[in-house]
Amino acid sequence: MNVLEQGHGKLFMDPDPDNAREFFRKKKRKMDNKVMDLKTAVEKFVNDGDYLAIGGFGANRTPVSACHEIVRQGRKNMGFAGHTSTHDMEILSAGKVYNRIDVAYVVGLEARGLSTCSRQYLESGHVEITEWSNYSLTARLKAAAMGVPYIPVRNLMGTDTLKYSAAKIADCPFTGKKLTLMPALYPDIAIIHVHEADIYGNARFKGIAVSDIDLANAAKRVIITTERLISHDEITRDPSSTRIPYYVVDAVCEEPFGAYPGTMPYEYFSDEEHLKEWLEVEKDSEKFQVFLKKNIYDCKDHEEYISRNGGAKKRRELRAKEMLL
Amino acid sequence: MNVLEQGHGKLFMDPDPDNAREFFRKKKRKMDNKVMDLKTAVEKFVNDGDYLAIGGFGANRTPVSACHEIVRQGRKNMGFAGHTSTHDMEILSAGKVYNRIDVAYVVGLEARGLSTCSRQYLESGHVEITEWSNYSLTARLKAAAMGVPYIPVRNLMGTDTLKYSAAKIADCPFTGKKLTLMPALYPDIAIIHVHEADIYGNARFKGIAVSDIDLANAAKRVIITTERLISHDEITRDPSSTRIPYYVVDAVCEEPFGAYPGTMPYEYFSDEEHLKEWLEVEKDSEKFQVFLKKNIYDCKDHEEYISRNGGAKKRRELRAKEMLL
Amino acid sequence: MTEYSAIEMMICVAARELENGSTVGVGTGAPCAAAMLAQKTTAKDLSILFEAGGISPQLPEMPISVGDSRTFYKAAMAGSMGDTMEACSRGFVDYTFLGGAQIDKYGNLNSTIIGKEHRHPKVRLPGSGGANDFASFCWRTMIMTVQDKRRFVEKLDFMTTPGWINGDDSREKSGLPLNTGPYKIITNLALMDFEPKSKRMRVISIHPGYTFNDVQDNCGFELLCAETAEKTHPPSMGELKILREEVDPYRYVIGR
Amino acid sequence: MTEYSAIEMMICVAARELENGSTVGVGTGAPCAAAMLAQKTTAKDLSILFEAGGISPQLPEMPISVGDSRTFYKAAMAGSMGDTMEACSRGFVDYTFLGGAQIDKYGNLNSTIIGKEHRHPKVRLPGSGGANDFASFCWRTMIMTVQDKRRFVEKLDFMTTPGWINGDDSREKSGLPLNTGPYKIITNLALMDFEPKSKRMRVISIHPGYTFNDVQDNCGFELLCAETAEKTHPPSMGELKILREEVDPYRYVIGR
Repeated sequence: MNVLEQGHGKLFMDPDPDNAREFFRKKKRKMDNKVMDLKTAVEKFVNDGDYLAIGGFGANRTPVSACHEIVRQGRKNMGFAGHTSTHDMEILSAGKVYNRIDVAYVVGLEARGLSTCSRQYLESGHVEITEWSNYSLTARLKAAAMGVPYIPVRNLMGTDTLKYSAAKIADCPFTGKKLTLMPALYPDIAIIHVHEADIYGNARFKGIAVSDIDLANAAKRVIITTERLISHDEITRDPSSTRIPYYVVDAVCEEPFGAYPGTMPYEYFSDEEHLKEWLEVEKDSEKFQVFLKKNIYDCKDHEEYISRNGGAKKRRELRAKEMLL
Repeated sequence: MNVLEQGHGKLFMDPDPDNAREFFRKKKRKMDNKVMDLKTAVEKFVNDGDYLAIGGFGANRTPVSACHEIVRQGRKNMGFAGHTSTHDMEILSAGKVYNRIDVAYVVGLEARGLSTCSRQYLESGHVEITEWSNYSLTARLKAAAMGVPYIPVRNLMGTDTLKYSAAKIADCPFTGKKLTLMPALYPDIAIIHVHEADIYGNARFKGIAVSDIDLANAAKRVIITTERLISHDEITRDPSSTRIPYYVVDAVCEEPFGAYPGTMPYEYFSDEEHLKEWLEVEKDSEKFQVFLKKNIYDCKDHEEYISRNGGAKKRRELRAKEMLL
Repeated sequence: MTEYSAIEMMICVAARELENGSTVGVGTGAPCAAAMLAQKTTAKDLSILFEAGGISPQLPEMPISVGDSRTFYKAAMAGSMGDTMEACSRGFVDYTFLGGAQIDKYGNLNSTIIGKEHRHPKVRLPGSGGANDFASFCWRTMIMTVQDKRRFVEKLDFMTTPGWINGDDSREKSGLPLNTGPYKIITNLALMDFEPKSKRMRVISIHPGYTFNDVQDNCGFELLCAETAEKTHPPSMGELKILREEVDPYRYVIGR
Repeated sequence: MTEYSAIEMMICVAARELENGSTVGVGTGAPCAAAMLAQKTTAKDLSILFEAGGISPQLPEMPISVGDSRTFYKAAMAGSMGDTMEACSRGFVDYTFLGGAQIDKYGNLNSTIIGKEHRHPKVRLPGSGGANDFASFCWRTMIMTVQDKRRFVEKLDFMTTPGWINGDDSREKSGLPLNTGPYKIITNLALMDFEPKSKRMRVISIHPGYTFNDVQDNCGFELLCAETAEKTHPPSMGELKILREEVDPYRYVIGR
């Protein structure tokens, strides 16, 4: 295949589907009870140096409680898929958890502004950065989910984003057109927050899927955090609603309000005041350390974090806001 | 790109995404009322010579009433995607509707046996045949849905199926591995049967999707036949359930029991006696013409077909069978 | 001793090959009966995938189509063809069960045409369906078929689905996923595997009442015979009871 | 005459550019306000797509994230990023609205870094997000941005998102989908398009109170000026009323 042009960004993960297949071959297919507490799940399945991908969309259906736990346990030298990462990245940057990142959308919290902490960490030079776009990372996950080493896409061409990516441009043997080939991305570990899952990991969610179905399939290991556990009978009663099948899942953790302070569709809206507090306090690194101690390091779990930020009253407010009451 | 090997089967449809884009650019995006009777929809959107793809899986959630209407209106010289085609193909073969076919699964009705009519038509030499596999055609539709000219897959290699396909084998610039490139398939017309749709074409179904979501997106024109029309409010109340968005749809036809004598999941099971009758009567071409006259040519619509084959009583039986009552 | 038919024998032998806690992509008919029997005997935690999208159903009866509603009855997931085939392609599916109108000594299969001319065949058959996909992607392909010289041929009229292709390392070189390929052949006469180096079909167990000569006489190519070739255990009373009463009470498959 | 702010002017001008019955891929902020205003004025049947998967919502208020629950409130479909981006890639999406920290005379955008060294930038920005995808796939890219010399530059520090690349036929030659590219630029001073041959930015309408010299003085590269350049119609009372009372009553965008 004639490569016409290629990015000189680093390809952090092996796109070889045969290597991934050897891993998946050994993965257990039995419907075992995979319920465990989040601390145990992170201890067991999230390792220093692993490449991590977070489900949802920045601060929407995002496994925030798992991000806190990763920081609390002090994971380091991870790779990270900066795929529409906003508040999740802000937390992981606070813990300096990663040292290499595939960037699609980082640093910002969309309309809310930029995270000083994330920015400074990326500007420090301590992080290896490869550039992509959102759909490029989606396509890379799709390629991995399909068990092929790449998928062609018609973006990135002509830009510096391509030059700093690890994509390659080659011509199409059917049409002669140039195509950008996106190498498969098999993350070591994915964490995805859902509305409902059974004890085996069959999971369902409502609202937009973002890239979570391909992400769940592409990742070597998957932790599901769920608002609620439901019975397996409920899953089998309506198998059309299952979005993630049990056999890709390694751990199921029941984490009500697990996306707080982000939005969980049909459940609760984001806590904009608290997100603003994050962005504000980051500007002063001493204050920020006190804030992190209070909100992450000194919290034994997500429930304690929420109770330190308004507890049941806040939960009711955010639920009302989500419902447009 | 170095092509290492290629099938010498004919590529019936243009895989160029820019040509498809020019078509889709002109397609109306407005939420218009697209409800019409099936006769009108077939007159308007199914032309002699078009390349046709049928949704569902052979005799499962298959738009049988539309297949009858196509035969009744005497369409000819069509291309056909023989993608898990069973009873649908049997009907279209009876009408000698197509003269070229992409074959993945044809002629058979799975465990029920082979269709003499389909077999003889394919053996006659009047039909141009290109060979594929089921997933190859799925991947071809996926490529079209993604707006790219091909998708790589790791099948067909080493076989005659490849030689009689229009796929190409090329090496992967990331891994050096051989990959089979599946050219995008943009059918001229797709017909898909669903449980529920609104007047604009937002459609939903329960149970397996087969390849219908990619098919709906890949096709230049789409006719939805639906067991029931539902209100647009019901669609917007639960947008997570929409599988096919309105903007790809050209016509919506309310066709209760439209998959009869096939299965419609959660609604009715297949009429195995009647399907057996089809297979049996085909063996005698004179009897078959009488049968076709009775069941297709002399029926003004699908309701008449069903009433000639058991009517309400049969409908109740098939519903009970589906429900395992 | 219990009476049993050839097809019952095949189904029981096939069922025993399926490891507990594994995944299998199957079609309708005998392979599905074998998978169902395995679930009710030695492989309770066997997960069945159908190509049309049914994933881990609790089959209430034999499906008549790999896409009918039984294939996702009480399933873990009613997905798509992409969902099933992507799982296979990623390496999540351990076994598949296939058949064909012709098979050669390397386990390659023909289900496309009988005759030499593609445009004017003697008999047009269904084509690959999902067979080429399953045989390309799943780790171990198992083949169930009645054995005779018309079916077990020196040269296929058309190679629809890859086995070991031309033997030796030709499959690996073809570009198909590594470490995949035909694993066992289950016929009415014997159980066979493939000699590891040449990849030629080899008898490893002969069913009761038959000799190696019977097996060879019903085969159009030269078979190898393992030194350790044994006599196949006949279906047990327990296997037959479950097969006849629970798996296929209406004798859709075993009554053929 | 009615008072209005620069951002109100931009939103009203942008809204007028959206054809009724078309589709637009937008983000949060001013572009979303423009799309919502268009729906309530001249483009009732405008369909909005968000990159995270929200398709044709009936927005109850300004979303704060392109993936929050408002982006699929009473939507036709709550899909995936794949669903939205595939629709764009297939040619189903007419417009997109983008912004950036820097823009050059060909409408290329930078939202990645300020500074020359990628590993040690002066300022790290969010990167492409969905901008490169939208600008590659959608038929017409519209850009809304406040205009000054730091933003409108001769040379970008980093080309995140393609406009007309190096002008002339360079975009076409790059391999991007044919007949796509930047269409209009809406700033606080003027409305611009691109001269068809050279693809250089060209002023076609100047907002009330400004001259071409003002527009040029706030631009780091030489602007073309259309012979037919007109004066932009200021926001009407009706537009402002709807924008202030219905689109953005909490002044999330217009209050900035």
